[in-house]
Amino acid sequence: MLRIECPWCGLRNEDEFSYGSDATVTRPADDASQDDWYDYVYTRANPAGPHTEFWHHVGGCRAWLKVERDTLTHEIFSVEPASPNLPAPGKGT
Amino acid sequence: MPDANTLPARKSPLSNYTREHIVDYPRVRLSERKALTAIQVLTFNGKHAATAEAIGKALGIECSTAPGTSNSDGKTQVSWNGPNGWMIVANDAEAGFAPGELHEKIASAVGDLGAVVDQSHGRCGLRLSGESARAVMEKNSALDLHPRAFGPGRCALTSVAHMNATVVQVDDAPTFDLYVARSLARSFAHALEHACHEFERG
Amino acid sequence: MAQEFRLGRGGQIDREQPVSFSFDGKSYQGFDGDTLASALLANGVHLMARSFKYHRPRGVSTVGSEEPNAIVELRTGPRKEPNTRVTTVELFDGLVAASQNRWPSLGFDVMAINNLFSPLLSAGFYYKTFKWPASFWTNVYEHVIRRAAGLGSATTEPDPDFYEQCHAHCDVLVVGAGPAGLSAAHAAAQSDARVILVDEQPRGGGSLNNEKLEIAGRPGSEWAEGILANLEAMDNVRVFTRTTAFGYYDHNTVAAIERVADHLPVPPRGTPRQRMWVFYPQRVVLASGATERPLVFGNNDLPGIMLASAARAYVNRFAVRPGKRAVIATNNNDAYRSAIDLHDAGLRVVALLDSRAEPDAPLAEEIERRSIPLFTGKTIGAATGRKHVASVQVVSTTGESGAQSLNCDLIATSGGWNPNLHLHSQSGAKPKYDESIFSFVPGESRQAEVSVGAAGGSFSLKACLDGGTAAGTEAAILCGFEGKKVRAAKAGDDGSYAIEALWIAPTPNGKSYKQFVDMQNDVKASDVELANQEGYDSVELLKRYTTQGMATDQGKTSNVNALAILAGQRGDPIPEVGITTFRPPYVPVAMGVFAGHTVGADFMPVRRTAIHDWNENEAAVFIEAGLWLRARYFPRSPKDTMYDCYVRETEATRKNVALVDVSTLGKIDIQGPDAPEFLNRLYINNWLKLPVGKARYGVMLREDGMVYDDGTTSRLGENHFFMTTTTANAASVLAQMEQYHQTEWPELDVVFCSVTEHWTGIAIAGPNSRELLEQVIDIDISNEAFPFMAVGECRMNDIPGRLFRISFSGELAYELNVPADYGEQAWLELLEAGKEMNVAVYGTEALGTMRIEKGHVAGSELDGRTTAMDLGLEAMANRAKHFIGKHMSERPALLGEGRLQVVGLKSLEPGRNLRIGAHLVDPEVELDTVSQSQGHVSATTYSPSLQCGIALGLLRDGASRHGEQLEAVFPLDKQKIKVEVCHPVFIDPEGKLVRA
Amino acid sequence: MHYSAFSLVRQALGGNRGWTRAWRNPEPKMNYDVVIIGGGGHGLATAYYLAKLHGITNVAVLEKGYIGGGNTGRNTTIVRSNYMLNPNSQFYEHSMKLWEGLSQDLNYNVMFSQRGVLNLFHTDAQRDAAARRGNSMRLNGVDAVMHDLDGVRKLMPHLDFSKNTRFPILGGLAQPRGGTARHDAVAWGYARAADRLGVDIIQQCEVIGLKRHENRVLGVETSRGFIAAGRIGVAVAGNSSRVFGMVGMKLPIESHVLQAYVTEGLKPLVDTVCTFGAGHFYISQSDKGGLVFGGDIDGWNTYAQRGNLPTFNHVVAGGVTMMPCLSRLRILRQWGGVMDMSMDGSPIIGKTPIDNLYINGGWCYGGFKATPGSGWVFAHTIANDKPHELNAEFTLERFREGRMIDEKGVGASPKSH
Ligand SMILES: Cc1cc2nc3c(=O)[nH]c(=O)nc-3n(C[C@H](O)[C@H](O)[C@H](O)COP(=O)(O)OP(=O)(O)OC[C@H]3O[C@@H](n4cnc5c(N)ncnc54)[C@H](O)[C@@H]3O)c2cc1C
Ligand SMILES: NC(=O)c1ccc[n+]([C@@H]2O[C@H](COP(=O)([O-])OP(=O)(O)OC[C@H]3O[C@@H](n4cnc5c(N)ncnc54)[C@H](O)[C@@H]3O)[C@@H](O)[C@H]2O)c1
Ligand SMILES: Cc1cc2nc3c(=O)[nH]c(=O)nc-3n(C[C@H](O)[C@H](O)[C@H](O)COP(=O)(O)O)c2cc1C
Ligand SMILES: [Zn+2]
Repeated sequence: MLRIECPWCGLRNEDEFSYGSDATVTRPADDASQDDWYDYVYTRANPAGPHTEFWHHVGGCRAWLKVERDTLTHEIFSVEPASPNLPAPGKGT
Repeated sequence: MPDANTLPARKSPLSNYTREHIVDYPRVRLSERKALTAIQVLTFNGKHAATAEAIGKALGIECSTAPGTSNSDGKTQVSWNGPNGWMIVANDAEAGFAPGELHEKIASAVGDLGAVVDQSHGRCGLRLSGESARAVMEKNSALDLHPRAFGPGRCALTSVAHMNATVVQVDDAPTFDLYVARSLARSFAHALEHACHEFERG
Repeated sequence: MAQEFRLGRGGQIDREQPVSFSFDGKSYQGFDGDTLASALLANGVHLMARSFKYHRPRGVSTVGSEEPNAIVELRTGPRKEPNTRVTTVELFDGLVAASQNRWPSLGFDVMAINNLFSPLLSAGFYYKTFKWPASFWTNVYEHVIRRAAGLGSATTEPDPDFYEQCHAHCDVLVVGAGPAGLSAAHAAAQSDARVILVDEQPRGGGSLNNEKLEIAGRPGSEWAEGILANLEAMDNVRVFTRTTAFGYYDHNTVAAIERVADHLPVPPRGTPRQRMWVFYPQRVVLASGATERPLVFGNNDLPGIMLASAARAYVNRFAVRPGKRAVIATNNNDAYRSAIDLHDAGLRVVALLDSRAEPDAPLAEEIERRSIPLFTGKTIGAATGRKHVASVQVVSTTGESGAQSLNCDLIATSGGWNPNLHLHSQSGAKPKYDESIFSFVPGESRQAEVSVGAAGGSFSLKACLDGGTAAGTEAAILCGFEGKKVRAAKAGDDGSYAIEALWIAPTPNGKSYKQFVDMQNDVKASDVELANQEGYDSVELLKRYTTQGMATDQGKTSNVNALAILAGQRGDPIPEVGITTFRPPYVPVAMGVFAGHTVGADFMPVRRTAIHDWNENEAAVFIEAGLWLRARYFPRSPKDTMYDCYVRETEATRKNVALVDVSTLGKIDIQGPDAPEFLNRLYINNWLKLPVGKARYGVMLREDGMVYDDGTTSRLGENHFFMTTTTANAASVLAQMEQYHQTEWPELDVVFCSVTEHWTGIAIAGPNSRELLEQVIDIDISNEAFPFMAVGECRMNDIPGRLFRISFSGELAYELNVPADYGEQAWLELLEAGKEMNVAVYGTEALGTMRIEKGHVAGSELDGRTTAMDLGLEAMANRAKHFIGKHMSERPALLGEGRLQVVGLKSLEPGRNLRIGAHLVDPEVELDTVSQSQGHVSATTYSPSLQCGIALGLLRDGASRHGEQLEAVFPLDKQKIKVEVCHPVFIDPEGKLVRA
Repeated sequence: MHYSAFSLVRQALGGNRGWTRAWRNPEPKMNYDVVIIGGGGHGLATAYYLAKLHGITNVAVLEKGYIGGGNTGRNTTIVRSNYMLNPNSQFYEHSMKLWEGLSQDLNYNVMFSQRGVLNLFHTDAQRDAAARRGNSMRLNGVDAVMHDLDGVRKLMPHLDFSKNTRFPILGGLAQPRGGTARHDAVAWGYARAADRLGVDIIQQCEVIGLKRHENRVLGVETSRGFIAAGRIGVAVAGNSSRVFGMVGMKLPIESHVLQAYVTEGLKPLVDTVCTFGAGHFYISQSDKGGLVFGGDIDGWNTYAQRGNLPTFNHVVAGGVTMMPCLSRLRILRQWGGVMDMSMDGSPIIGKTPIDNLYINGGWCYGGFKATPGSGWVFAHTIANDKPHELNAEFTLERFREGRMIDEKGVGASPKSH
């Protein structure tokens, strides 16, 4: 059972989250080439080891999280909000 | 603001349970809290603290930006409801609000700091209480509800009986208020009721 | 005579509580505290089962969940449990058990004939034959093999009991309540940590219940009871007995199964039979003990042959005499205890065979004092006997021939001890080989766990108590508590272990015997040799070729022996050969436990609209839409078919006015200064200039350019929008909006949330819908004041709501949203208001009919493979702006020829309707000949308006093929029907009606 | 040595001392005409067909562990060709035909058992989808039968047919020629047959690098040294991204875990392969008597060959709901395999942008049934440096061009296929 430490909700079970996608691919600009868009939508590094990915706390606070996780051991190194504009946990802005 | 005496009566999602309590055992009790007003607030970029303050002032109840906290004056509950918002819940009659009054109050306090959305008819409120309440929750939720980890004034958005729900601890009895989507109310109540059976004979 | 083999005194049984039970139809008596195994032995029953392949007679050989041999069918009828270990079954009154995998009877099993053909049935024999003729495999050979294989037979009835899944958090989880585990739990608890202690046995104490060991000057089991009493009294401790931790999963979660009611005839009302616990500890202390392994010699599978520790456990714990004349064979000190305990209990120990040249002096004295014949450098070469061991052939380990024979009815052997590494290994750690105990021990921890006691490879009682205590305190400290000094309980040193390897015994006079390694799967030492000889020479290949370790016991007593024998064959050191992977569950676990209570009717929750009860009372027929139940059609009389209903409901709508419940549509409230820009990126069409008080139809793509979802979105205020989505995608659309907002465009100042649940949606459709509404709505809804796509706040009688002038049916229509607690009321008031006009209601079937007539694409056309162009929606797209999916939708193959495009289809055969799933082919193709389908029928109905069968379909290059005649074929039912391809909009193409 | 009932008897009389190795255990040579990376069913089958049909026998199969230890050795062994889209339907049907003669062809009993595959449906929408699929199967010459409730009852008498279960069964789409096979035997049979034609099967030999000059591969760096190769075929399933990463290529593939489970051995209970339509669950019974079942992938990238609890629970809940009498049967073992999930759920078999380097991957959870066909077309592709018409559409380039082969229609989301 993966347990992901949501910055807002704390440690929660895997089944409260849904996996999003590889968080290292960056969405190209509107005027980028078709090749860039192809890479963004279709190709993945798919590393065996540390992997940065998006998870959605859909069964909880509904925040999207950027999670750094090892795909060999499943160890989680870091979890942070995907959005810089959501109020940081604890202090409101 | 619609006025009380013309509004039709509200038909709650669990109106099919005719008993006063869904479960009424020596050490655990489960009941629906009908006709609640539930106002969701979502704050715009950079307006979080300001909104919290405004709501706090308007209601005279602390509106905390600390995740997983819930404050109440015994009638109106102001619960953290995600990174940029709260859910404010009251039973108008108990809290002495005219229909729509709470909504108005919050809307005018929040102004354009955020969005104020009426969820009153979209949420079903249940109250689970008694010595065995934790044991019942243990069967349906992975939250750590041990006094060392949770308690009155705490709330959580989590999955209960495989359905998205909000859990608010009200007191040390312990008493938990549970909120779930209206359309799921019967399945939700059914799951909790089932989990209570073991404690029928105390 | 009853319980002939019960000892006069002692044991943890309650002689005041006789319990009667039956095995293979014969009834017996045992005592409360017995297992089925001990009770059968007490009655002199040793033959309990037949083996998997050779159907050899088998009896009980262990006292625990590692039992390979004695497995039976427990209980009867819907509660029957095949393959149940007699050693783990607590006796209860009326228990019924039966032997399995034998015919006609346990005593006389014809399949035992296999025994004679065993050379033919060597490892993997089935790979080498049964190939001709090909057709024979499934129908003949396999048929026979299948009936022969398998063990017990399952019930075919539903389970009358229920199961549940629970969660519990703690600081320290201790697995195993033997001396090590009790000490650990005690120490951790003293430091105020929240402790959970689990043990699979009905009572704590572990091996102390089986041994005559003393702790703190009293019998170990009494000491254990004392500690347990203390623990149970502390409110920071939870003790679970009858609870087996079966899986160590990621992020330090441990799953366990609690046998809540298996020791009772049936579970008490409201109580589950078993429950799964998921534990969330900070630290785990594994004190799961060790499992003894048998010696490997000829006929070592006969009833009457058991582990040395088992033999003394039956004597000490159950006061049962497993035999009268015992031969004990060992390669270590531990089995000396068995000789002593058996002797002291009054059994005749015929001989103690120690394969080692030099026995441990003090122990040897003990043996001598009891004048038990001790033979060193000797072991058992083979046993003899038919259904029970009758004698042994003693051989010298140095292998020189000449064997001496001894009569006996009990053989107790110890080949050494294997620490229980299962959970440690499941946690991701790699066990390592320890030369000093000739077994594998825990390796470096990968998760927050530590193994102590025998599980950690330290076999002395003192080490278990000390190690457990230290580990408990340490665990508490690691959880952030200040460790409280706790003194470990004192125990006399129970001597050393001093094992010397003996993996396989020399056979007497070089004769060949069946030397079993894996008893349950009938894998012999010779099978291991054969596998190696044929190149299946790694542990994993060996396992799969011979099936060693793959039976219900997962090789708990056989794995190490097997790999050691393989190592011998290969001439490699054991660590190089390695060990197969430990997998959950540690013991087999009933499927019901994993399913929990979400089965049958409760498999998934049900979503109901506010009008559900009314629909039900109207005898509506429902249809599943995701988790929702939607009214599909409304029979007016029992003989009404679906066809009658949807035709009637459609006509009522087209000619007059009717209501439909559309509450299930997804509804999302969107607010903020950047809301318009956000929508503009989400949808392919324009949103910046939508006026307040207006709705607009929108289409969304996936990033790969395929159409994702559609719906109308309204502008309620400058910065306030209200979006509707399809019922199916409601949740995923919201999730996707949140993803783009939070991961891609956080700078956009906009918020949104689902309000699906708050609103009940009612569509009022038909030429007379305005006339009906005008009676109840407080706003001017004339065409001028409230034109097509207008949106406004309103009151319906006393109910506050929102009115939308939108239409899915293609008729003049409105959609009214009211708060859900008023939903049913609003519905009733509308029906009341429409009574004179005799307003009708309709369900999803008529809804579908009308959307097809109107050519609205929906789920069956939005199948994830179609682009906006394929669906004729491209004209909406504004490719000058940016929107999700824009670029990938411009890939060459998606713009080129050969795409499936939406078309209308008309049946050219009066009275015959099209069928969904039919394929579109050129006329006159022979059915069942390979041919390229040109497309398929996606949605069909009889059209009351056109008075013929119509459909929507996806046809290759369909947009340019209107007027063509094709055939819609349905080979599954050998049907074909002529169709004409046409424009998908069948009625009112200019959309006059909706604007009327 | 030829296997037959006769050889079995003769050896038995000789105390089974005469059996020889099923395949040699050779030291790797300096160089090979073709090196196949991956000793699973696909790699071994490719080597076999290269030698048998294309006369290329100087071939090595390099396996980092033991042969068949990958997904071939951990799959639920369902063999079927019941696809909807033409390229899939035709490719898998070709594979099915090879299965039908495989034991004889290999002189090794792979226990291919055509006990039928039944897909249940529970809603009209599902029935419609099944009809569309069944009809296109029939149009492609594949056997398909639509069953009503009674038809289903005959095949699987112990399902929950009641109306008060959450998603009552309406019927099922069956492929009678579908079934199961003995997974390990497939690897071993191909290995033995390939070995007899001269192929070197080299276990415990991990490829750790690809040597390349300009746009051409020259050989492989392995844990046992460098091995030169004229052509290199990669058939490493869940590890595809790792191997192609060695030449700096990113693939339209993600690695996800799929779990499988087996119960204690039982007398015959489940006679056909059956899949639940209202949840993720499919089941069959092995010849040893264990009920082998599986469900959905866990849904997040991983290279660990083990699964987790939530999926486990969900899968079994589906199983007990479909077939209530499973409730008291005990699960013996849970394991997992690393799935090469492609971006459209269909395989990628063909050339790569790099000369002499060929890809065979993206099999998702459906590649066991493909084993013979996959080896057959991959051998053809490597031998002729161009795809066979059966795999012509399964190119790496199809995503760039917009020619996806997306049975489920869920798009570029590997976790959803
Ligand atoms: C649980 C589960 C259930 C499944 N159920 C089914 C089913 O019912 N029906 C079906 O058709 N399919 C099923 N599949 C899918 C099927 O098993 C696979 O698609 C198929 O077996 C793939 O075969 P393969 O030879 O390509 O890969 P594998 O059998 O995985 O072989 C690849 C080999 O390459 C080796 N390798 C990897 N990297 C290297 C390297 N660098 N150097 C050397 N060797 C390397 C690996 O060790 C492995 O042995 C299932 C899969 C799983 C995991
Ligand atoms: N001298 C020897 O050769 C030798 C060898 C082995 C053991 N021993 C003796 O055995 C004792 C070992 O004590 P210990 O505490 O380490 O082990 P133990 O065997 O006394 O206790 C282990 C307990 O863990 C339970 N258990 C095992 N796996 C479990 C699981 N997955 N879930 C729940 N419960 C589980 C068992 O039922 C048992 O009660 C000592 O007295 C030691 O002297 C001696
Ligand atoms: C079709 C099939 C049937 C299996 N049957 C059994 C079985 O009867 N007993 C068993 O212990 N394992 C069985 N297994 C599981 C294997 O023991 C093993 O777990 C699997 O091959 C994965 O290998 P690993 O666990 O060593 O990683 C079976 C596996 C498959 C694919
Ligand atoms: Zn959260």
